[in-house]
Amino acid sequence: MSSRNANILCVCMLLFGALVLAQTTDVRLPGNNQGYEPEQPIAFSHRLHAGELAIDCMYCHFGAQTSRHAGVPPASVCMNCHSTVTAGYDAVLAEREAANDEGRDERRIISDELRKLYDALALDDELRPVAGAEPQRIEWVRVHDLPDYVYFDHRVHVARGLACETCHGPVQSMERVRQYSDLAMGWCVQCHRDQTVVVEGHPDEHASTDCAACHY
Amino acid sequence: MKKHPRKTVLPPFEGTVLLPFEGTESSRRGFLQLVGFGIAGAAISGCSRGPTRHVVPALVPAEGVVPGRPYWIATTCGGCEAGCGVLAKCRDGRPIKLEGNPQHPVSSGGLCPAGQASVLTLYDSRRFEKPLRAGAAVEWEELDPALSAALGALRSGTGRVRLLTGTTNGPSTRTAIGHFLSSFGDARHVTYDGLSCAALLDAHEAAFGRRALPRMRFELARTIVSFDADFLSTWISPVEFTRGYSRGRMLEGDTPRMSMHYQLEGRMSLTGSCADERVRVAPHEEASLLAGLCDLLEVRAGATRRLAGAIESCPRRDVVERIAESLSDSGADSLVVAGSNDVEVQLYACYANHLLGAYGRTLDLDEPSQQRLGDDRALAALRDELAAGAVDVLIVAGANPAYDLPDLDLAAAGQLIVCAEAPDETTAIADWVAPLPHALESWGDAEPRAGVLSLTQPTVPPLRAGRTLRASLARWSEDGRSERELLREHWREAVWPSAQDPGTDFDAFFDAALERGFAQTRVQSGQAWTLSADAVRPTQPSAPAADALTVVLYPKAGVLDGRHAHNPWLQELPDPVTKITWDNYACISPVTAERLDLSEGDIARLEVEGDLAPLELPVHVQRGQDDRVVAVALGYGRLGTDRFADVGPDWIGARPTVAAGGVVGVNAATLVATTAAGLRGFQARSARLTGTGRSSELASTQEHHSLEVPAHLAPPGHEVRDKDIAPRATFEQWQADPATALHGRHHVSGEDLWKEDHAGRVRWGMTIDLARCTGCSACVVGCQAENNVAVVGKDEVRRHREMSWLRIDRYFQGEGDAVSTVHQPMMCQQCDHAPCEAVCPVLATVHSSEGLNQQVYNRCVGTRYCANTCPYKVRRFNWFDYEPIDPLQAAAFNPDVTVRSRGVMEKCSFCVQRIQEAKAEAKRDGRAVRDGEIQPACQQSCPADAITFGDLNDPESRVAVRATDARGYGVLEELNVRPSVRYLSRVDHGQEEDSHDH
Amino acid sequence: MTIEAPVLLPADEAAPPPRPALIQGDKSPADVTRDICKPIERRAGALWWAGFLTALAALAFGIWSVTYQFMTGIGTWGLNRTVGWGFAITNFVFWVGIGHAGTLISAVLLLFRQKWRTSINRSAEAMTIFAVICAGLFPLIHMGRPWLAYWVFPYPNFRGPLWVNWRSALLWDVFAIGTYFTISLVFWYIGLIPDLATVRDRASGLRKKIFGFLSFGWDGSARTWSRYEMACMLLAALATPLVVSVHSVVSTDFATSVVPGWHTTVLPPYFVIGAVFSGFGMVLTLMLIARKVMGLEDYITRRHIHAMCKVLVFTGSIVGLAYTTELFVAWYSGSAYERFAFNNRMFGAAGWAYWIMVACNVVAPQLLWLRRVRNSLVAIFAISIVVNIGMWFERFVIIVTSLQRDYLPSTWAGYAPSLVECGEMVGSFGLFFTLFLLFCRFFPMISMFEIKTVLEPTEGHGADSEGEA
Amino acid sequence: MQRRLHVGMFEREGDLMRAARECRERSLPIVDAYSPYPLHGIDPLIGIARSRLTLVCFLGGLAGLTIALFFQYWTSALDWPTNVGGKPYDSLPAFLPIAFEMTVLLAGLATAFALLARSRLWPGKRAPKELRGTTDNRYALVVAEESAELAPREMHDMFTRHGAVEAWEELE
Repeated sequence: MSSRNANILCVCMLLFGALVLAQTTDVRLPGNNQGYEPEQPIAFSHRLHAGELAIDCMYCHFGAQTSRHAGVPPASVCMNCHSTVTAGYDAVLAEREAANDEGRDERRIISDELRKLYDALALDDELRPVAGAEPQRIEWVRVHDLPDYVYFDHRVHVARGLACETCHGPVQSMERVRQYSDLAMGWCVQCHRDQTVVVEGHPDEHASTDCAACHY
Repeated sequence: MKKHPRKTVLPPFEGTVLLPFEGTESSRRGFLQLVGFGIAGAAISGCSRGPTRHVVPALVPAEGVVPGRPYWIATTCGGCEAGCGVLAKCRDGRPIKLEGNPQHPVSSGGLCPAGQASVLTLYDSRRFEKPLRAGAAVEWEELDPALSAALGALRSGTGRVRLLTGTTNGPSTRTAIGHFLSSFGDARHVTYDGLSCAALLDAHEAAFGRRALPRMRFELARTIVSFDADFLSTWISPVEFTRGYSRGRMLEGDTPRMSMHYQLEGRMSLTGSCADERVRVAPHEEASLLAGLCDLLEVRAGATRRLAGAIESCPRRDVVERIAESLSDSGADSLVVAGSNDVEVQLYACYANHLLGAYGRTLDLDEPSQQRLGDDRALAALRDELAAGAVDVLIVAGANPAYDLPDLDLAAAGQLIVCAEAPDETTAIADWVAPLPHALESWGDAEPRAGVLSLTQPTVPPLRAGRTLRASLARWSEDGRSERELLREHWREAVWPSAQDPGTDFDAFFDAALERGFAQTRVQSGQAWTLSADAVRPTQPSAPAADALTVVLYPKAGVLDGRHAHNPWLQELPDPVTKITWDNYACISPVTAERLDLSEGDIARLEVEGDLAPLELPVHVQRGQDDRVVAVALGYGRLGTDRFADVGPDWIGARPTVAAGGVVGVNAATLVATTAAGLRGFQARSARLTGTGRSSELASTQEHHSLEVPAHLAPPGHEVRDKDIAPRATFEQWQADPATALHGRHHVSGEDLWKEDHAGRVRWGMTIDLARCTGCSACVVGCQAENNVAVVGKDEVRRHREMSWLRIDRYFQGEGDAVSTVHQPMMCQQCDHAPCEAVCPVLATVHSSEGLNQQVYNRCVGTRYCANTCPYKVRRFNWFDYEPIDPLQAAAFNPDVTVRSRGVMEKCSFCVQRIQEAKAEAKRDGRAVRDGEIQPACQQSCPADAITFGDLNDPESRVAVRATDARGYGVLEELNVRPSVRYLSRVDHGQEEDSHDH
Repeated sequence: MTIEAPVLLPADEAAPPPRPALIQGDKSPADVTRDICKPIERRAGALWWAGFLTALAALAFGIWSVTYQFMTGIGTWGLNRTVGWGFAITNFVFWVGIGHAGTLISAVLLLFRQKWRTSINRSAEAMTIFAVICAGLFPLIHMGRPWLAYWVFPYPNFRGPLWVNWRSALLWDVFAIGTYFTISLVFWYIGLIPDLATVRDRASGLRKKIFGFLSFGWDGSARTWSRYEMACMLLAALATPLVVSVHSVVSTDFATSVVPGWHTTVLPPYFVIGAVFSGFGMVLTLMLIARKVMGLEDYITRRHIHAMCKVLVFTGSIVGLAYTTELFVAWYSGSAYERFAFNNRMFGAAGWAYWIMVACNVVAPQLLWLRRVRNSLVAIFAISIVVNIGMWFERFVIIVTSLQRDYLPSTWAGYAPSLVECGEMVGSFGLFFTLFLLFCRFFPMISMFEIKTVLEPTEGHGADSEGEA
Repeated sequence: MQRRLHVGMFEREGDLMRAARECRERSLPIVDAYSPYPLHGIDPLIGIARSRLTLVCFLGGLAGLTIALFFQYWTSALDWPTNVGGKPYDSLPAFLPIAFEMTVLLAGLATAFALLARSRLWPGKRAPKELRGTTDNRYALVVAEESAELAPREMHDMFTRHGAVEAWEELE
């Protein structure tokens, strides 16, 4: 009798332990990629660009306003600034100091990460095209990847004034972009139920919870 | 195991935008790399985390092109010579869908099945990657100097150069040809059409002294008499004609009109199936009938009696008298057309139109059509030259004479240079092959009608090595300009000065033309056209042997003369009349079938007069066909259609679409006869048909062809299901009471057992006007292209597993001359009380707040319960995974529509992706969706404007107005399923039906 | 180890019973135990092995078919856009129907205190469970994506949460079949416990351990028996409406749709009575085989077989009435589509199936009115097989002929089963007989404790013998 | 406190019943009787009250009905109202089949589990060895003796008198 009770106790403790573990650790179902934070080919810092420099999201991800996809900016957008900015400010200052100390002209400093960008565009140290070299595409790793049967439209959400952070989280503080939300259907639907939409003459309508809003 | 439906095998192409201009080598390679990448990505998708997916943005984006955002490029359809204007819908640098250009003067917005499907040909991996020399791949750098040198040698000498093309109506190309040929001492350009209309042009030459094809204006005709001309499906310019025809049968507005359409024909054509009165005649009777008609018209017009007494020997005098009366009542608002390639027949038709005064009204010679320019007599001359070995260089461009013209000895030419897009019968014997580009990747122009210049511009950088004929000829004449330059220069010199609206700046003019897709030039008008009546002579009635059958060779919608035989969409498109796919066959009438003891699917031997090899092909028993006619479709048995051996799923019960090494159908082009007049005759041979004892099941999408149910099973009074499915009234009945057709239908109470608690703000709905629908099937292919509908192959069609979301139900009633036909497009009716929704256990199909019957592929577990309970049987199940036969053709997938995997149900969604796109754009602009802004693919492609879509809750909307028409009814609405598709009942001049009142 | 009970019984001095004894051969409880445990305690005979290997071969064919279908697609079946259900759902309804006799015998006859049920109720219940297993497989494999079949259960999820469609008759099926299977299993197992204890107490070694585990420590205490009988009564009372509901729910798969020929209110009673009919057909088939193969002629007597024949005649006649009612309702509805559907069912392209159905289900059982037929085991066996075939055709006729010709003539189509479908049908029979033969081999296939209660009294009980089972 | 248990093993149902009746008459408390099948008429002799399984069954059924109806209503009409074929969100008639099935399911399971729990039956439980024959053809009667009031052979004799094939006593 007592051994049976001990058995029951063991099973109960195991179940409780599993429950506690499930609560405290980040247990996710298959398919949930919340927290995905892959390494990118160029260590682009959103903290620096979106946070410190406060560049508007739409400056690079211009597709979000007009298209379904927000898009990853083409390298030419990077070059809008990085045709002049080629290294971090600290490195430039250090070079200036060194140049002052050594009494020579400042040299153009190119940071390791930006070097990769220029390599991709087949530019040399003076940012001139290298003869004979072909530009290479930059293969960024996709962070927010919805299943193929889900159609999410950035432009509608941006047009309705939804802040990027609502879904993407505090990107301005992320060194490397991380998937902030779980992007599960329940998460989408929850917001669609709460959110009201203004349509001409029909003031309080919920955002659509129709299947065909996303699946077709 | 794949868990979820795949959207597309291509990634969303973020940023990979390619300029819609002349592509460079590197950009083309980049495109193909991406295609390859996409396929690799799809093959390994489906795991939970899945493979790492990359985003590859362009280094430098194209101006104005945003990844994921569609854009349209106006260009010209390359599907046939009709030169319809199209808008190519492009996404991420590639065209994915062709839509009719509503502003285009020729096509005004519709697009035929072949045109819709031609986007798939762009992604055909059969197309030449390199020029060929005697079958071996070479570079252009090798071909050009060699040909320049060879041709240069002929320039100095007396060599004979012949250029054989199909109809070439692009002015820039014609100028280039003229320029090229003028550099030789003896050079000639011979034009022919696979589907020849040479007799029509020759007749006008004989009658008016000018070889021209008049512009036909069906919209102005009050009486149309067609002798075997299938003008609504395959004849000359079907989109233009269908639009005109439907405008002539307009039941809306203050002055409703309904033209009277007589069709006299041997086989059962789509046009015949739409006719108000259809008379079966054998081809050899056409001349007598037309002569008799002209005789009667002469009397009525008070003209000189050139054909006096012709009516006496006319076979169907009663019919001809009726037609003559109707024609003369309509006077100049009449149109007599003939499809025959017999000059005599065409001359009588000319004469009849002349007697009626139709020239200048329904027939316009001032702005003649240039959609058929072929000259069979010139062809006959070329044949003789070739036979004599008198041609040094024969250049063939954009034509396949080795298939079309089996009696032309091409090999006898000194050198055979062939310009073609993909391997065919002619390139197989060519000394040199210079690849042509697809119309969607090239620069060009067309002049389908005098004064209408339609531009062709690239929608994608060249995917293959093609170069237009214009550029090739220039290169071989040592002219190194680019294609775009050649075109621009021609337009600057020849088009701009005569343009209707030239402006001051050529660049602005050309850009505007590119944006619209066409430009219009001034044409001389008011020229007096006098008919030299001497050409009209009495006919000598001829009669073939009593028991012989006359072979009628005809093109099928889609495949046409065989040029689209490699296009899987068109091979699987059910013939609008027979509903058979993937085959050609011998159509015979039920009486003939009984006489010959043949039945559907029996393989019969067709032995024709002359020493031609007999053909063996399956029999199709066709109602409404003349008993003396056996009709066989052209365009089959094409080389290279063995590619379809792999189409369709592979499993233990599968029967291949074509046997290994075989081809689709049988080549009937060998039966085209050269008549005494030197013209190609498509209905000139008499033949015998005998059974072989073997049979082969034809792949038909419809098994029961009538609204009549089998008599021994029918409840009394319900032998025909027309009232609940396709009611019909005559024009006179309709004028008396617009709802005549609907009398005697089931009572529709519309009462519910419960209170309705789902009223939405918007309710999407559709109307389909059966009085306008001709059954042309453009919508079927449009839907297939838009919605990534799979091709399943012949065997699956035989098993009734075709995937088309939109089908056209075709019902015959009656026999012989009295066959009446209904074409009824049938797709998901988006019922408000959908029987399918209530039965799905997992909520995979539910109703949206906007009245859509949604099908959620990723939720579907595939019980098929919904399909069973659908009264319309419009739901389609993915029995297998259907892979495209050509991996490259996955690029034609619409990225906005999920590609369904096996085991899920699918169906018409009312093109919800278009609804969502329009709503998104409207939201972005802060406005409501405008009426007419959303057009489903079927509506967009409909040349007859039979389909309307919109918000039924908005009383102002066009669809709501049409839905409240007195003719409106819902198919099977007595089931109280509340369909959102309303049909407007058919109205025509046919036989009056006795309305059985309950 | 068996305990040889000394035979202390005096010679039977009681008057002969008014009816032939339920159990023949003047059995004592010890004889009952010995006879019924014999088949499971000795090595299997050649006949058993022959049957088992045949069933296993059929099952293997079925497993291959299902595997191939899962790998390739539902396209390996003969279905099409018009006929979306064919053999699979026919087999589903057929097997569910087969199951009904078991519940009827164990529950309804228990409530009506029909003592003759005791010889057959155990195996009839086992048959129910195996038939429901076979039935349940078909809705699973008929799915396009069977690996997602768990979506039909309303479990908490991260999709919103997204639940299921409670209005779907297919979901009702899930619950009805699930409940039916669970309750049947519980009822069957509870009935088995005392007998398992009997086997346990006769066994040794591993066998003793296994049966010791399975018998739940049963000791035959009067207190337990008291509750036990109450529980059995309650379960029987629950199972009786349940069995009626299950085939009614299955019939709503058809009756709630708009397909002419399906859309008819007579279907629920029609299906239930058909199920009982087919179930008794199958019970007869199995019992006739089992009594022969397992040597249980004393326990499954002619009296049992006669009783079942009477049920067969009775239910067969009701089935005939249902067919007639259906035709009448179709005519009386005035709906042209309904009338056509039934005309087509009888005289259309698949009319042969209808007439097979009528011949097998309505005509053949009527032969049982004849004493000569009733006395011939061969004839009864043949009729029971015919009834099984007929009832299978009934489902085929309802499902396929209705779908083939519905509203729009343009979509009319035919249906011919494929090899894979046939393989799955054969496989389901293989599974059924495999399970049943294993059951016969390893479990007491007749309820010993219940038989012991219906043994003819061997001595005067006086006032003590009032209570009967 | 220890009790003495007197066990009589019979081979005929009638013998046991007669012995039991005598015990009853002599007010000897019958602890239990063991038999291969239910003995009718023994309950009052032992003093077994009517089982309350009926109540358990009813409560189980009630729970099933309530849960099923509420859950169906909640998911279809409250949590995510979905328009299915134009039917009302609260489609009560359509919820009934499942409500019925759930009623039966929970009632049946409750009854079965209550039976097992109340009778202390569980998988793997060991049965008393001494009473082994009672699952075959023997009937055992167990009588308790609170204090040593009976003569040592009295019970044994009584059992044998009624035809017991074996009789013994043991301490609890």
